[in-house]
Amino acid sequence: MALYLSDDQVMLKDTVAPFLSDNAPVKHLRSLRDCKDQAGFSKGLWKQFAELGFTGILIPETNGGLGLGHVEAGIVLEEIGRNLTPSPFLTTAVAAVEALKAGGNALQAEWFPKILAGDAIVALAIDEGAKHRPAATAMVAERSGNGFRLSGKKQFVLHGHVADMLLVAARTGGSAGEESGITLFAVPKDATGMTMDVDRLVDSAMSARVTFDGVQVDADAVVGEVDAGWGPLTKLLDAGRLGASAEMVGVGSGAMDMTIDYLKQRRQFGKVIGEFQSLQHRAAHLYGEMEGARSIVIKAQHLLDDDDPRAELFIAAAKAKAGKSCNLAVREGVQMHGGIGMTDEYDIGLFMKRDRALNEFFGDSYFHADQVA
Amino acid sequence: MALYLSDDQVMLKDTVAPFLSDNAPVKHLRSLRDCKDQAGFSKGLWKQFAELGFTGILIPETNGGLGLGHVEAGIVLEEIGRNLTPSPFLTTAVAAVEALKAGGNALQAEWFPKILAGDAIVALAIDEGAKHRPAATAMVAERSGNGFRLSGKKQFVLHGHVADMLLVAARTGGSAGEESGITLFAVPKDATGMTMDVDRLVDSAMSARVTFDGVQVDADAVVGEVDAGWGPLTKLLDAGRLGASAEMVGVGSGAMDMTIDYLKQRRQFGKVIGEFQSLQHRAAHLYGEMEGARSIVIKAQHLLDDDDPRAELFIAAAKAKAGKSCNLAVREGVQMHGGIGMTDEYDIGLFMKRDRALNEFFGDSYFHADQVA
Amino acid sequence: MSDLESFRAETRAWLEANCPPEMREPVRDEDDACWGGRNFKFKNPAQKQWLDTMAAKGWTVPDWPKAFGGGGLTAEETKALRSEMAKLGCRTPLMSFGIWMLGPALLKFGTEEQKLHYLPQIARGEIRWCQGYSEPGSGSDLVSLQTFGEDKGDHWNVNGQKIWTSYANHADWIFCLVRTDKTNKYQGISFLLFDMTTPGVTTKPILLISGNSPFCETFFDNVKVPKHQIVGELNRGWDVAKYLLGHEREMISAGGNGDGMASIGAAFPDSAATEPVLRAQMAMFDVETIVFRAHSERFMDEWKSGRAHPAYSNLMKYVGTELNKTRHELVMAAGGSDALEWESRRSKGGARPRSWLRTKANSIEGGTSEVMLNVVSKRILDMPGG
Amino acid sequence: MSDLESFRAETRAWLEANCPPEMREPVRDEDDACWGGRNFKFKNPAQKQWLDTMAAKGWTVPDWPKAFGGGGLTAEETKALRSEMAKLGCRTPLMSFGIWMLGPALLKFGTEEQKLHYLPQIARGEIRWCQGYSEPGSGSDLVSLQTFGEDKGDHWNVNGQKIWTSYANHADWIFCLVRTDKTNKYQGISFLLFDMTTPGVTTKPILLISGNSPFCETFFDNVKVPKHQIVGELNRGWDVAKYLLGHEREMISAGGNGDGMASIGAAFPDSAATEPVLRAQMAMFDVETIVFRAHSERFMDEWKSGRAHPAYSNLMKYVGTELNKTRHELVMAAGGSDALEWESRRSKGGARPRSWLRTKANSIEGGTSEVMLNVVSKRILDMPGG
Repeated sequence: MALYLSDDQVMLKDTVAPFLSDNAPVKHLRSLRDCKDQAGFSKGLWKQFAELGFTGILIPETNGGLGLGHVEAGIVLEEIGRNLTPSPFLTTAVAAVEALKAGGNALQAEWFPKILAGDAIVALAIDEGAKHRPAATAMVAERSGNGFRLSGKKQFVLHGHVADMLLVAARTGGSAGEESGITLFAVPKDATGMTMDVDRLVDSAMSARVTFDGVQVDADAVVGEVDAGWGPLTKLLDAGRLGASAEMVGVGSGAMDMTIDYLKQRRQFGKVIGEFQSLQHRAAHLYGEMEGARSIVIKAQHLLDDDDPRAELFIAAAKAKAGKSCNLAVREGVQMHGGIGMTDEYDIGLFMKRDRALNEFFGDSYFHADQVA
Repeated sequence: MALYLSDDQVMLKDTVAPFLSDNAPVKHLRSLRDCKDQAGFSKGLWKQFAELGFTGILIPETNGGLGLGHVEAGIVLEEIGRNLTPSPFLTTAVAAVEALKAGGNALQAEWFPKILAGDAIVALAIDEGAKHRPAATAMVAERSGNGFRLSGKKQFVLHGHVADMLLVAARTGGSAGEESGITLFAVPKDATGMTMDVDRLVDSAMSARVTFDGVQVDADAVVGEVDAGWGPLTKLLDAGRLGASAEMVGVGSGAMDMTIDYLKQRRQFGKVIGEFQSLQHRAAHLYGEMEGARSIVIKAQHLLDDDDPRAELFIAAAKAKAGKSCNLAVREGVQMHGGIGMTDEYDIGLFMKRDRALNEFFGDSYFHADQVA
Repeated sequence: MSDLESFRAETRAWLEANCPPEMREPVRDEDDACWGGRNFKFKNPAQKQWLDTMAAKGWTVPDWPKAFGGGGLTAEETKALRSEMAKLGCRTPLMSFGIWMLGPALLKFGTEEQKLHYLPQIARGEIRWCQGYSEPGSGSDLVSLQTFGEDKGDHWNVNGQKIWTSYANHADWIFCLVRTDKTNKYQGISFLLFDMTTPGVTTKPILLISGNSPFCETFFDNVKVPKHQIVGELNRGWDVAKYLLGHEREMISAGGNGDGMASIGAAFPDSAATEPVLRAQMAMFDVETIVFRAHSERFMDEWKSGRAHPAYSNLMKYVGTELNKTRHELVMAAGGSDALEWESRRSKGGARPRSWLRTKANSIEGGTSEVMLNVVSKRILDMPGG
Repeated sequence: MSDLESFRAETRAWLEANCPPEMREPVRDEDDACWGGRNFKFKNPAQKQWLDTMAAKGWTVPDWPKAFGGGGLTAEETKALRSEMAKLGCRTPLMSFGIWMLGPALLKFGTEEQKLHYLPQIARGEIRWCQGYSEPGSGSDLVSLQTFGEDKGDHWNVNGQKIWTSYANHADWIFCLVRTDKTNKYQGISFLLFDMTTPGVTTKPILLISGNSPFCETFFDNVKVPKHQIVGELNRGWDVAKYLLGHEREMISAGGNGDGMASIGAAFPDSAATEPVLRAQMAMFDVETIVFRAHSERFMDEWKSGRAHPAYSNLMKYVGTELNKTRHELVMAAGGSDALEWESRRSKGGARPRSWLRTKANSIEGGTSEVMLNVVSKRILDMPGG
């Protein structure tokens, strides 16, 4: 399949782009931040996402969803990125949905309708340290009665404090560093023994550190099979990493476009600064880096949609490259804006903050380069 | 001590620089190469080095040398680099002399006079694989009679085929990867069982792969103590690495100066190409990189001369930085020269070739960054 | 089975039957390839047989019209042919600036008569062409060229000097930019064709830092070029050249083959295992390799469907050539002192360092990286000014 | 024992006896430091005591002449004092744009009367100064500034707007570039001093991306500035400003303290151990850190002995600020998701990300990296043109 959007996909983009730029542009983020909103995103907007069908993009048609793929999810995410829209779309409608697709019918029957309706937020409790290392999962899930008792700590749980369910990776066997022995659990928000330490992050999203103190869950909370959680976890991570990459294409493109516009307007030394060749070359180089990111992301989306065995390699390359390119875009963006780029009043700094969080989410460029090698 | 040349050092530079630019400029390298000279350097020039006292710079005054330090050795090496002069100065008068200073009186009495007189070339047989990893020395020296029998292979032995003596690292104890158990040997050229496979390298220097097939040496061939060769070997490597760094400062500066001159002359699009801001910024950045290299090299020279415990760290930083900066200088040099930079007729390509060899000699930038971390 | 699938199956069977085993071995270097031309010395009978067999089917230029010696294949069929050839390891039967550069120019700007005359000679590998663009004073600023053709009624009298003429010493004919009007910079250049044996043409190979001489200086001393040997209109040769430069960049940018895409670390496991910082650099480069492959694929898909920006090939040329230079820097580092050897048999005569040095020209020939960035900035990003 | 050695020993003893323990703890951030001035609120009695004790010895400005409130120390003694303070961890008693910027300008360009009036106030931390240079339309192109002082006989009537005035909302006085001749671009600017409480002066803090507001917009609406409050000659303020910019860059480039030089990998052992590619990046950065320390030392040695190129501080400013930005990018990566927290107590209110964002201004304030590269290219490398 050719590496550009099909006519149907262009139509979707033509729906998503104006919807987000009208309803959730950067000033939407600002207003949530400035009123110290405690959810970290707009639940009303999330409901609109559901009404427009966005939350069901990856849910199979047999479950009432649109049964579309990662190219389509990526279209939404790129526009989320471009507008810096705070949204649980990536965790809930992309990563969690893919994990649940690899889970059992009961979990799907419980959660897909809620996600479709915009009535559920799902958070991901994977990381246990400052850096993303899912295979190093050490959190313990010991058998207890009909189910399991979970004990341990998770961090960087985005939207955790408002989530209706948490997908939690824990160890039922093996030892830290091994892929086997991990089990993925769907833990409802009202499970007892779970405490949350919530903070606003640099990009104004809300994130929780979650302590599990003997949290009891039933056996039917297991996503997929016991000890074989690496399967659904991989689905979750593939979708999450690629989705974050698509969002970074949006963040980086937004920052780049804004910066190039600025270069065409700002005058110093008697001319528009975009006439300076060194800035022209840096802008052209940046464009090339962003185009590379865009290319690997759509290629990886096609491979993942085709269930191609190369998908994992290409997703790692996509996350590494999108992270690197988007980071360059925001750094060049702030520098080329000069002094005003440092002010809160201008948007470019907000792009830099979002880039940092997205680069870190699901593993940074260094982590993914290491996977590729 | 201030990080610039003292008056005496300036005087030395004022002797060395015109001597080399008159007697061994780049065309000297060309003529040796084009007549397929098999030594790889001019023995006459080496004799002149001795007459001018250069070969005795690091030899103590009590041994008839000048008893100077690494700043002075570096002055000679920088000019060697700037002129791309083929010379055994670095291996013989710098690295070997420092190893011998840590050896016994007998070896010093044998070799210092010959080095002073320009009558001896010393080669270094350290590397056993394609990459420099001295601690990984696996070559075996087993006790035999009054001495040792050496068996194994060495490569990247510069000037090995015309050397009067080889300094050879071999293992009398411990195992590959350990610093202890290595012994450094001074093996004379006529030792039996030594075969050489000689090739010209990319920079036109001649280098040997040496096979030791039970080469018998006496006990007095040991430099320093048995099993404790890491000591003199470290002296050798410190001096060699820092000397190669100083030479790269010369290579990089020569390439940079030549390139900046070219930018001021070449016209395209109706102006001198040095007027293009992107080239100006790249040239200024390069200048900064070369200045950084120059700074860390002189700092490390001072520390080594002062026997400061930080010397090893700073030498690693110097080799890493000089390698990186010099490499940038030759890459930018060829690119900014455009098409003619690709021709053998212009000198810039010869600087690129020498840079490659020097970067690899005594460990590349990556190796040394790893040491610093 | 669709038409394309049957075509693919038939092609595979035909290739298996007709491609000699020697022509399924990788090409070692440019000298090992088949370049054709009047004076070409085939390396072995298989090389000649493969050229003739393929030329007879029109498959040296599969997508050219049959009337001009081509195979008349559709874009999809051509792609299928190439992919089947790649799978079997079949060599390209003919390397040729005639195919890559002059052919496309003639197909777009040539007269019917010129097409019928020149194109079949190219397709059969009978005439080897070289390109006369750059001059010593006109590199990136090509349009300042000075080689002059004086109007002598039925011919031009050409005087001047070209540089970087690839294999001019082996070429039979040259396509050449010649100034035919000194008063008009852009619209004063014509695109002329002439025989390299014409009196007054001399060539002098340029020795490169790699030790090879793929390029020449070429001198024209009162060279007579008949008036019908012009492509396009008089004084509009710059249009032809611009078209070809775009075509060339497109070709270069599409040129990433599977071989160049392998992980460097995988190729040098010892260095990767013992040098953690070098391994990390290789890892980050491997990412770029995979990205560039995807980028090229996307570009070709967009280009073929008319979606790509007309100047996009300049970006691909920039990215691809810079990447290739970096690749070879890392290969040299991973190769360590083994990769410094210049003449030994072990090193195949210094194949690795010579290839490394060769890549340094990538970002100069066919438009420097600096010119590419200028073009991307002005034409794609619409940046202002000079 | 040499004179310098005895001075060093006496100084150490004096510091040990006189520097309060609270003043030997590291300064947490700019708000934790002592800035002095009319309205300054000391964080604790020790801070005031330390300022007063040091000021009494003239050691807030050890190398200024005693007549102007300084310590009258030689360059070597000043260096010895600083190094003894560093060894004991003594805080700088007074942070001050008066000391760093106005002072050097007055010492070079001020009248004797001005020196006697203003310098002791600065040395004692009585008056806090701010700098009025940049304007919204005049950043890198500073000389295009528009703030105008109309000649009214005994005073100028100043109108206009400044931006990036550091802590203008806390400052008592401002040194300010004001256009006094609209017909001459370079020689039409004067360097004026005035009280921030003068009617017509208003300030508005600028909220930065770090969440802090160290800078203001500052507005002048018919501000009366007496004629004697000018430094240097009328219309020659650009000379003063240029001198100060050079001085500022020298200061910035000499500013690498020991703390900023630590290995990043050593500070984040977990990330270094588990992330090989990140560790490699940190390793290569650690090399640059050591190099920059040596580079700064060499620059200062050359500068003090008159060997450095007069424009060299521009290079140091470029290299040092770019390096610091890279350092903080790596610190953020090494810190992982811990370093994303913006408000929590655990993160000290997001100290790490806020510091990271703050560094982004390093390569903009005091001359952008682009301007530094222009200057290095033109003045040191003698490159031609515009």
